[in-house]
Amino acid sequence: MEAMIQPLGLALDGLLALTLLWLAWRVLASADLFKSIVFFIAFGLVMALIWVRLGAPDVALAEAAIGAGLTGALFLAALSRLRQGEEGMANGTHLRRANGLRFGAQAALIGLLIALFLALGFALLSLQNEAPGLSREVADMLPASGVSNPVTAVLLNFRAYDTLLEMGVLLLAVIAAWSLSAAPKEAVDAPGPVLGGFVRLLLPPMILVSSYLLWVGAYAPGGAFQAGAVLAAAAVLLLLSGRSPRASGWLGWPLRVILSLGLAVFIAIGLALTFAGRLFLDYPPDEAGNIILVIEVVATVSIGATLAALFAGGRPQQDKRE
Amino acid sequence: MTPAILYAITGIGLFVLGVHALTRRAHLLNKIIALNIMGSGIFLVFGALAYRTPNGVSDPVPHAMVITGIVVAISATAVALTLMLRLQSKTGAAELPEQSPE
Amino acid sequence: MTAFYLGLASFLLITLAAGMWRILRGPSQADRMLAAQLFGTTAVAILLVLAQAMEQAALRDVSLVFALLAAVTVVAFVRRAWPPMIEETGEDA
Amino acid sequence: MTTAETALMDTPWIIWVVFGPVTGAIIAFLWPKRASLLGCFAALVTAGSVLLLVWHIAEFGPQRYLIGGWDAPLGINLYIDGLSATMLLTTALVGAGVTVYATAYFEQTTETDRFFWPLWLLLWAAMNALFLSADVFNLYVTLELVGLAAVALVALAGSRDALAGAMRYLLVSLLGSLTYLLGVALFYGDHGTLDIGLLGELVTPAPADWMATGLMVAGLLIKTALFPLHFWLPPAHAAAPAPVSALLSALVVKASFYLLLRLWLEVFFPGTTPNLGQLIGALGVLAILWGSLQAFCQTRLKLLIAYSTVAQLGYLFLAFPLASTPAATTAWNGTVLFILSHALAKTAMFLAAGNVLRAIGHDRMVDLARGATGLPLNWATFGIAAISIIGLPPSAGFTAKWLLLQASFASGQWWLVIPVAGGGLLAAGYMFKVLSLAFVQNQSSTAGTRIPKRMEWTALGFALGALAMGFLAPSVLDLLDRGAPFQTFSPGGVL
Amino acid sequence: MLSQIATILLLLAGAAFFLAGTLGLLRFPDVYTRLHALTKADNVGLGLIVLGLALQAESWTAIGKMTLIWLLVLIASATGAHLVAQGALRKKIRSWKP
Repeated sequence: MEAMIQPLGLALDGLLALTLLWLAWRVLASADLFKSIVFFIAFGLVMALIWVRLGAPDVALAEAAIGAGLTGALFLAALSRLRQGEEGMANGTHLRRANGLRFGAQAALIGLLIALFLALGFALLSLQNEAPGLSREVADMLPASGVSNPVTAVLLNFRAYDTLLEMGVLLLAVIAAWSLSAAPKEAVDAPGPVLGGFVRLLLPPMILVSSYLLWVGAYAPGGAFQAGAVLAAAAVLLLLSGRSPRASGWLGWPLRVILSLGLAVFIAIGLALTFAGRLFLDYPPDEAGNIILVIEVVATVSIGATLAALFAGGRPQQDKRE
Repeated sequence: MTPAILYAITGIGLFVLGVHALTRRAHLLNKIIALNIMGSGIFLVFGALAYRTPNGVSDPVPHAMVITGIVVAISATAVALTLMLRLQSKTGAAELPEQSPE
Repeated sequence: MTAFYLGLASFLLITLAAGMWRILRGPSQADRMLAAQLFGTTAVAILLVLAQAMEQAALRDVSLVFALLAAVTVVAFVRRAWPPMIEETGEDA
Repeated sequence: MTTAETALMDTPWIIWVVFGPVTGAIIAFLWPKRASLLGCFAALVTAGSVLLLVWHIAEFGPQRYLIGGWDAPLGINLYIDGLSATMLLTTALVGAGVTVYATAYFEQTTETDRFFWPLWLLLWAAMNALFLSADVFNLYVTLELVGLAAVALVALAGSRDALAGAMRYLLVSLLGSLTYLLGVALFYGDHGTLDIGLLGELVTPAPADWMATGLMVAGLLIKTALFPLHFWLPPAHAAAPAPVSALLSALVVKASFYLLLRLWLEVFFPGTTPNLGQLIGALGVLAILWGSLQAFCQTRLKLLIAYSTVAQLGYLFLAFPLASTPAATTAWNGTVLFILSHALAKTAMFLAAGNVLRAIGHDRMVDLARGATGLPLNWATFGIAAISIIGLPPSAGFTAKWLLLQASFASGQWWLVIPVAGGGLLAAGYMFKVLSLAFVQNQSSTAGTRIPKRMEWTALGFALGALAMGFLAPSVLDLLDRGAPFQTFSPGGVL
Repeated sequence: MLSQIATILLLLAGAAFFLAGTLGLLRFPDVYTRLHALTKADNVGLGLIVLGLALQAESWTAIGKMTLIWLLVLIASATGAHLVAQGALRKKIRSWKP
């Protein structure tokens, strides 16, 4: 029975890889946008399963929360606004299936891409079959990092500068989205009893799961990004159910504070360490765990708010009053 | 054909499919989805190459990079979607207008 | 035992792939929305089985997130893909 | 030394240079009503810390900063040498001037104009982070930051062309970044490190490194808009608001070129054969010809200047064929000096075009004359900036082209003389076309609307700066060879 | 050994229900019946799988977590089915007539 594991595992991997490629082809080739989005959500799901098979539960969590969940909801919201835009326009230009490349150019492009694929494949095959990468260095330095989950250690201690800049990307995305358009008023009717009840029932466990993922991130797969994404999913559920958050006063400057809080606290901690004579983001070893926890808590709230604001699609109406 | 190589080849397959769709499809939503698929392909290459560690516990650094990449990808996608909708409200079509021939 | 789990996971994946065929052919948009249901339950099942097969308890957290996110996707489908005022009738609804 | 001096000495300016503008952006985002005031203050702080950092580098040589205290393969290093210092200086110079111009340009702020300040400060921080970082994945994140901020700034103009240009720019920018990222994946898969210095030592002419080099070069060429891949640049740069056009042409495009140069010098070099350099050089020559021709037959002023950028970008790539010759250092010095001179001159031109647009409401060159007499200072600025673009002495453009000519003669590749000199002639062609249209016709000119004096004076300041840079060239070159960025070429290096 | 046999049997039963659900999804003539098949079969299937795995689970918390997951999926599926069916009715999708 045990000898069967290796081939069966490979069979499962082969099946996953084939399903992924088939899904990608279906997403990119289908004419109907709605079908593309549904296949894209399936693509995100199979991608999460592959991350599980590649021994990356952290990434599977992130892909499940962000890739399959939020990105799907984001695309669906965009599609519905796209359709409203087209309804508003009498002469809905027909969807050009492909820009008019002559047959010759089309064949040349496909030939070029196949050559690129073969070259990349050859380059990949030329790599050694066994490469430790940086796993040994991470394992050696893990005790000094303040957390025992290696991925969280890399994200928030060894390469904390990357995560800091990435929080900057999130804030930049919100500012860009707000500079581009105001949040469209969703013509959606009141949620029915079932949906209203469902949302009320599901919000507490979602917030609970989010804080659980945040807490568990220190020693097992989880962390700020996954927790933030689940928090954002809760906010998206609220937005979808049509009930704008009762405390709509929140949508003025308090929302802006929450959005930029994660980045601001991260920078403040880094700079405070430089004033204390240490290098930027160089946590003293014994308090590293606590500092990382503080950063993660603030980051989770900030990421949740940011992803929800990106789903809303523009600056809130309350913004005009200032 | 170890799982690492299998998934790495799948990754570059996704990348090439994405590039093809990005250049061939006219609708902006398809182009944005194509970019997402290209990104997933590259992250898959990262993850697959990280699975080649001798002791079976895959290398955490590419995992951290992929998580960072996923968050950057959703940020870029959100901005692209907002820009697409704004362009549609201005020009009536969610497609890039014909550029004046050079 | 692990081999049995992997076999079961592969079988569930095949049912998932078969279900996706319905998305492709599904005449009405509602059929395509069934996909979110399909993904929710099957993916959770696969992940729970893999958690046991690969002895990684963390995979249960992944399936927990999946269970929650499938809910969001379903609501997103219904509330966004079907704007109430568009009266589509017949097969192409 | 007094406590002030010690404080001055050991505060990590390298960190303030990146997180000064980020903090400014956050505060400007939180307090939109006072955004322009906060923007100016943040610009002051950032320019100040850049000057202090560059002074520190000039005094004590290159500096390596370990973020989080973790050294190379695991942690991320910041490294600053002459090349990064010069790019930081250029960004600070252009950035400070454009900030002053923007306070006047965005005077009557509509609701979305207030977003200029957080976006611009984040763009500045991202470029500073890009010039300092020595980690290839970190450079990917900075490239994304620069790309997204630039796209949002272009879309601020809100017109149909601006939105279409911004959308095309976003798609191309993401394609470039993802191609670059795939190169990073291959390099990491092969060598297990992300640090530029360590990678430089490990790179061998193996197939994986070849593909990684090709992908990264292709990705960065897309983002630098080299000739065949330049289609996205003119619409985006022309349709953007004036200060944004200046920032894009002067700085953003140069940021990805800097990254290509840094990787070419320290990572790619041993692994690539000279003919990749020849190919890039040939594309540079084509860029000069095609850009100049297109500029010549444009009917709108800002599009002409944008195509002039496409042409001048060609100059930056002429030094690549000389990379493996003993004259490489002179060629690279000429290239970086060209970046500085083009940045100043092109900013002056775009700001001048912005003034014309703001004064007479359009930039159709055919009837520019109507506004010409109303803006004498503006057209003087345009003329002075044209001197540096054409490359006439005493401008820095001339010194840069002179260095390139010297290098081409010394290395025996004399054919480079034709594009360098020819490019100047072609540039003269379209510049004089603009000036003639602006001055010669003498119909009755209706003076356009009044524009704030600040806008014209900052544009003139940049034009004079481009000339003055000609005289300051020796000190720039002296700063440039701190840490000998171009010395990595070993004369007998095996290729 | 006994628990292993029980687990295998339960998991096989669960798999059978999943198969039934998918067959129902593919074969049934209209949305409502497909919804019916999918929601019922898959949830029971998941329940059986959770039960089977619970026998092998290493700790009570794992069992508790799996049951919580099953309950959440139950709620989500039920709501989803209701919403889709309500939407389909509002869109006047005709149900199948023999």
